[in-house]
Amino acid sequence: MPLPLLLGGCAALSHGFLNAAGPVADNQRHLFALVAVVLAFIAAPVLLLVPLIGWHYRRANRHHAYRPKWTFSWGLEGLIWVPPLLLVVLLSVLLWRATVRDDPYRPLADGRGAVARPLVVQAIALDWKWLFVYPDARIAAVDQLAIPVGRPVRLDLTSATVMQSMLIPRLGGQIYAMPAMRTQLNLRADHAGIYRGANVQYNGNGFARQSFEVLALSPAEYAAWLARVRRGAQPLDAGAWAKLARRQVAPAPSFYVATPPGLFHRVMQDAR
Amino acid sequence: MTARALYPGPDLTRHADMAEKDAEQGLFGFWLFLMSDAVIFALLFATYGVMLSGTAGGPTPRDVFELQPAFIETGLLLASSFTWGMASLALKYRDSRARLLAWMAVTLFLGLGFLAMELHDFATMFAKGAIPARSGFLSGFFALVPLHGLHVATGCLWIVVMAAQVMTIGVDARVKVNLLRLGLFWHFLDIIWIAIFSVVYLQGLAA
Amino acid sequence: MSARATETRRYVTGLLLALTLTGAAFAVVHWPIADRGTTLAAIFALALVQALVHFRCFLHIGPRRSSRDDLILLLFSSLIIVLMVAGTLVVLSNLATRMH
Amino acid sequence: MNGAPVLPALLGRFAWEDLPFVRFWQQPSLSEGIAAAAAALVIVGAVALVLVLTRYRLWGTLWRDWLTSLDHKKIGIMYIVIAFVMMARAVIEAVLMRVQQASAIDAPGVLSPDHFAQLFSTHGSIMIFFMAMPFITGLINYIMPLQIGARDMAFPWMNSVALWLTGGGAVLMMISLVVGKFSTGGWTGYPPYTGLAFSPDVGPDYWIWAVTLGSIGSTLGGINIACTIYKLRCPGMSLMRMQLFCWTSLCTAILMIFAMPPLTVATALLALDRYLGFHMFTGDLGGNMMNYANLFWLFGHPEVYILILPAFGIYSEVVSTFSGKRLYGYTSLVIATMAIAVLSFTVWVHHFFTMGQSAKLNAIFGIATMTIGVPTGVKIYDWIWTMFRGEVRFTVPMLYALAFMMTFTLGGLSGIILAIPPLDYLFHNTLFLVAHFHNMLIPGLLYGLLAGYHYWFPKAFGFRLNETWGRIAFVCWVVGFYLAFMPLYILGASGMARRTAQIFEPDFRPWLYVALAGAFVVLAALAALIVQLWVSIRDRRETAVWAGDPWDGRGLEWATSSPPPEYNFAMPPRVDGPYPFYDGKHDGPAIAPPDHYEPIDVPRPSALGPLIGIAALITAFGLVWHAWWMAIAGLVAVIGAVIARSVVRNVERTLSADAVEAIDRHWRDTVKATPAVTRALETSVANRGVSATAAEAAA
Ligand code: HEA
Ligand code: HEA
Ligand code: CUA
Ligand SMILES: [Cu+2]
Repeated sequence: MPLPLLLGGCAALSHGFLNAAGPVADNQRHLFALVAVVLAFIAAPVLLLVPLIGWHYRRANRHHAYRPKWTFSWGLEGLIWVPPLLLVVLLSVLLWRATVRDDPYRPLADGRGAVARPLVVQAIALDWKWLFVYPDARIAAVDQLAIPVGRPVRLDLTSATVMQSMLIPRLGGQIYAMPAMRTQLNLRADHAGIYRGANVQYNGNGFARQSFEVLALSPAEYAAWLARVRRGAQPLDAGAWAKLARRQVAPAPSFYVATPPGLFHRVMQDAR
Repeated sequence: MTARALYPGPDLTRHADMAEKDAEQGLFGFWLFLMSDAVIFALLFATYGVMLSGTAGGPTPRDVFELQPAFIETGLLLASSFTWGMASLALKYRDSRARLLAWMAVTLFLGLGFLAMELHDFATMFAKGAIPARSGFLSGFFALVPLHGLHVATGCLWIVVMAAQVMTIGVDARVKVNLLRLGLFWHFLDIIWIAIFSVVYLQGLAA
Repeated sequence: MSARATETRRYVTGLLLALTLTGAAFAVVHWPIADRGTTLAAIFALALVQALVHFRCFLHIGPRRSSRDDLILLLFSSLIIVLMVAGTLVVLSNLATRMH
Repeated sequence: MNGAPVLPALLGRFAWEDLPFVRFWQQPSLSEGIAAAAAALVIVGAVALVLVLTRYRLWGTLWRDWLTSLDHKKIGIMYIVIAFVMMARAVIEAVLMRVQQASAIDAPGVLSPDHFAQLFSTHGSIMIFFMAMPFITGLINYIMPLQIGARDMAFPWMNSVALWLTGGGAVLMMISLVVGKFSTGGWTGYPPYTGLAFSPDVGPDYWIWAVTLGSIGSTLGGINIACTIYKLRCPGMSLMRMQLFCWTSLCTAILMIFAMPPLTVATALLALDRYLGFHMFTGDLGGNMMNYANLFWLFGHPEVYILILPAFGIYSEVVSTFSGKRLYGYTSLVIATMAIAVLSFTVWVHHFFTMGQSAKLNAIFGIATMTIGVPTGVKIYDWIWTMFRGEVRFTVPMLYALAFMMTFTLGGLSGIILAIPPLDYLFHNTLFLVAHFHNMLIPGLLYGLLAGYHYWFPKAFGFRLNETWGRIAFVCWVVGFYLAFMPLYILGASGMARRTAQIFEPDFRPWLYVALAGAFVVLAALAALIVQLWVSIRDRRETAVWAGDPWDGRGLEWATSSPPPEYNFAMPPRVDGPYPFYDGKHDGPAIAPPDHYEPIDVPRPSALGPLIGIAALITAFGLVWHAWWMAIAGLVAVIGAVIARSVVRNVERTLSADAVEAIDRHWRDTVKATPAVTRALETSVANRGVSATAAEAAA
């Protein structure tokens, strides 16, 4: 393959979980590597045997045995049923552990492994944007999710419109957001940076443009971010909400203060 | 019972006009259809179960179901299954056409009675504001129970069509297979109804 | 006894059993004697038995060779139906509890 | 697109703006232009067809010999023609989507988002419901009765009804190009997006009714296939003596019978929501949209095995025939097939691991999913051991089988990755998933269909397909597939969502270009297939194989002329071993002439099948446009036709014993007079459909 393409490929992959920036994506990356190794062992026999046997037993080759009525051997039979079964058992053990460990509902520890009160952010899916409500700070941001590095974050998700799905590849996970319901996604960023998040469940014309940036900030920067939002933003009153609820793409991130307490629950209730 | 009574209802081997194999094939195909239909009902039951809690502040099962009509409807259907059984015996033992038609007529009558009562039930529910658009629970109900009613109505139409054929064509091989299929259909609807009165009405009203 | 009498008796038995079982099911709801859970269990058990009665007496399903194919088909269908219905209820109730 | 309705009493909610030409006129754009051109193409195609048929006075023949026919072989061919026509459209859409994604990097691209959404929805729906399903149903229809030594399907008339319901659904899909628009909800049609509140237009209604017609047709088809295999096997053909293709047909039929109902329930309930204001899947008033996903995948997962199992059957036939050897491990292949069929009902939750259920539940379904890998792997190894100690001939079908075994394994392993919930959280709804399923559907299903097409084409038409063009097409298929879909794994792992009309990440560009190139190579493959068909028809005299057995075949389908007479076998074959035809060729009379001939009853053509299809189409169209009188009229016609059929008595036509004898003797004489060829000359003009036995070949 030409070199530029290869480099281009690596550039593409750097936007995904292989370039993990948090513990969840990191777990997933390790799991992926492990599974890939196991699967390579499963693939290898087929990928080798098909061409080898096919070619060796070609009709033109006169130097091979021809046993047109040979149809069975217990030894081979054992070989094709038992090892794959054992491999599936092995993979099942891996799968069980990893699934329980990486349950999106499971709270995370902080960067040093200590139990920490997570930062709660409420994500409300709108057409075609995400509204992130910070209930403690009583602020909100559209299409921008700022989080402090090293502190666990708990996202509560619901939707004020159709079913959507949130994915932040470099931090991990994916979970649906549905009207009248609340799902959870626990994440943590371990490195400062800007990551891309998006809705990945098709929901209409603005779908391709419904992405948001995740700002993973140091605690000081995070405090500054909060202050900046508090200073410059408009209140999230009925008028602002009506504008947000329109089926439109948000051209750029926007910010709100004085979010009504219980907004998230009201959205859930209203949907019912 | 004779040793060669191979299929429910008529013993086909007695009749030179139809190979046992043809009937077996015709009926087995119909069984396959019934099983497919049974899956539809099963999923509607599961859906109903899921929707039970979605009353959305509207009427609950307790508010809209009544025990007595459900009981009478059950009685009508059970009786109709029995009368259809008598019809199939009349067919099997080649009783007079009149006798066969008479049992079919009784079955039809019971089926129509069931339908009338069920429609009346729905009308009562509508009058109480229990319409499908009111809540998920009522949607689940109206997706399930009227579908059974629709099947019964189809069965009634089928009885009429078959009665007309018995009168005009007589009981030839094709009419016979169709009557046998109709029998399977009718008895099968009974079994669905057992599930309906248990899962919908009795569960809804149990204290 | 003639073949016809035997068969007639089978329909009559079916009808009587069905009526009894239906009656019992409605009775435990009309005159409640137990708590809701027990009552529901009774209703569903009675319904299951009644379905079997219908299969045996009205639909003539049995282990005989001639209806063997039908019996196997029914058993397979029951397996699929149990899988689908139980699966639906388990999955959706699990989801419901996790979404408040 | 909300003009005022025209004649609402008659045309329901139709407005002029529902015609793409009008839209293009009002707001010219490239996207609308493409839509208008597509609509024009449908109309021109239909008109051209009518003109050609009229010009060459073919209406009568077409109607008498084909459309109304109840012959399983003709019905099979018509199914495949439907598949072919629909495929042409779905392929163009696939290439358009690739063009869009390659041209819309930080740019709007050639299509509007709405148009792109219609494309992936129609492409997916057509490929699954109106390309793959008719194709496999058609193949089964043609081949399976021959393989079990039957004269027709169990219910020939229902066969025709099933065909025409599928045809009606396909026509409805085509109509959606010309009037109104199609759904934008994908082939999965998830509410509440497809509900009334968010998609009030006709799109989802087209989807609902097209799919409903197709799925009713498939249910009937499944019943017919299963009943035929259960009840119509020729004397001595026990279940365990059937060709493997019959086993996979049986399992597929059972899956159709039990897996189509959940789809019917899902679409019917969605229709109740849309038409009668129910709250089954809405977000409000107690609706439960998660149940839709549940119901849809209760169907959707078994569906992918409905598609792949017959392909597995084809590979079994092809590998055994072209290795000149009995299948290795027949019994374990049968067990594996049944295991896959049953297990396929236990894994549907893996399509919505990310909905929020508990980790343990996900883990259970993940493990169940991986378990299917074991019987699938067994099958692949059984084919490998079938080649082992055989004499492999690299004909086109065999090449497809070899490419399949290797490429399908890769796709299967990506399936295993998706079955692991924490990894699925990353790949769900991304192009990684799209790569996985095309990796199963193209090298698995499509290569299988192509192998079957090359293998059985001479059976159905009496001449072989051109080998050279077949190889060219094969190379394009393999190269094109890898180019078009391997990049999608990478893009998916980089987090690119599926169903995206625009891309804002320049780093994705190179891969999108590679994928576009791949799509063009695949298009070249299709072109090569068309050239091949043309060349083969041109040269049909040199490659004629009326004698019947060009590949030294094993199953009973080769034990009659190619194409077979209307009644398949002059006398039902008697089977006394697992390989009656093949062993017969070698050790005794392959197909002994019957000692006497009997008259044969064949089903008479019936106009009611196509009429039911048309009436059902009218019902569906009326429902889409809320033209209630039309819907009711169509429905009444359907019911009337069914009743009418139950009254018809004269349903069969008898061929005299003499006529049967004349045809049969002519064929037997031809076989005797035709020189037998050895396998070395298989693809040369010498091959006239009689195979030299191994003994002769050695001499
Ligand atoms: C059988 C199924 C099938 C097949 C064959 C294909 C084939 C192809 N698909 Fe398909 N695709 C789907 C099923 C299929 N697809 C589904 C289900 C979806 C999801 C839709 C959704 O999102 O809801 C999808 C979505 C999908 C997307 C949208 C991805 C997204 O969400 O972003 C794209 C984008 O490029 C794509 C591309 C292609 C391409 C380039 C091919 C090419 O490989 C096409 C090439 C095919 C041919 C050239 C013809 C095939 C030949 C024959 C049939 C045999 C010929 C017969 C005779 C000669 C008799 N597909
Ligand atoms: C013909 C079609 C086909 C086939 C055969 C398969 C086969 C499999 N599929 Fe695929 N799948 C689809 C078509 C298909 N799939 C489609 C269309 C979708 C998406 C629809 C949509 O969303 O639009 C999908 C989606 C899909 C998902 C959902 C992903 C998501 O939405 O997030 C998952 C998850 O588990 C999955 C898994 C599997 C697995 C494990 C198999 C297995 O059956 C594979 C088994 C094969 C092997 C494993 C390889 C060979 C085996 C060996 C060499 C032996 C040794 C192996 C082991 C020991 C493991 N598939
Ligand atoms: Cu979705 Cu609860
Ligand atoms: Cu699946």
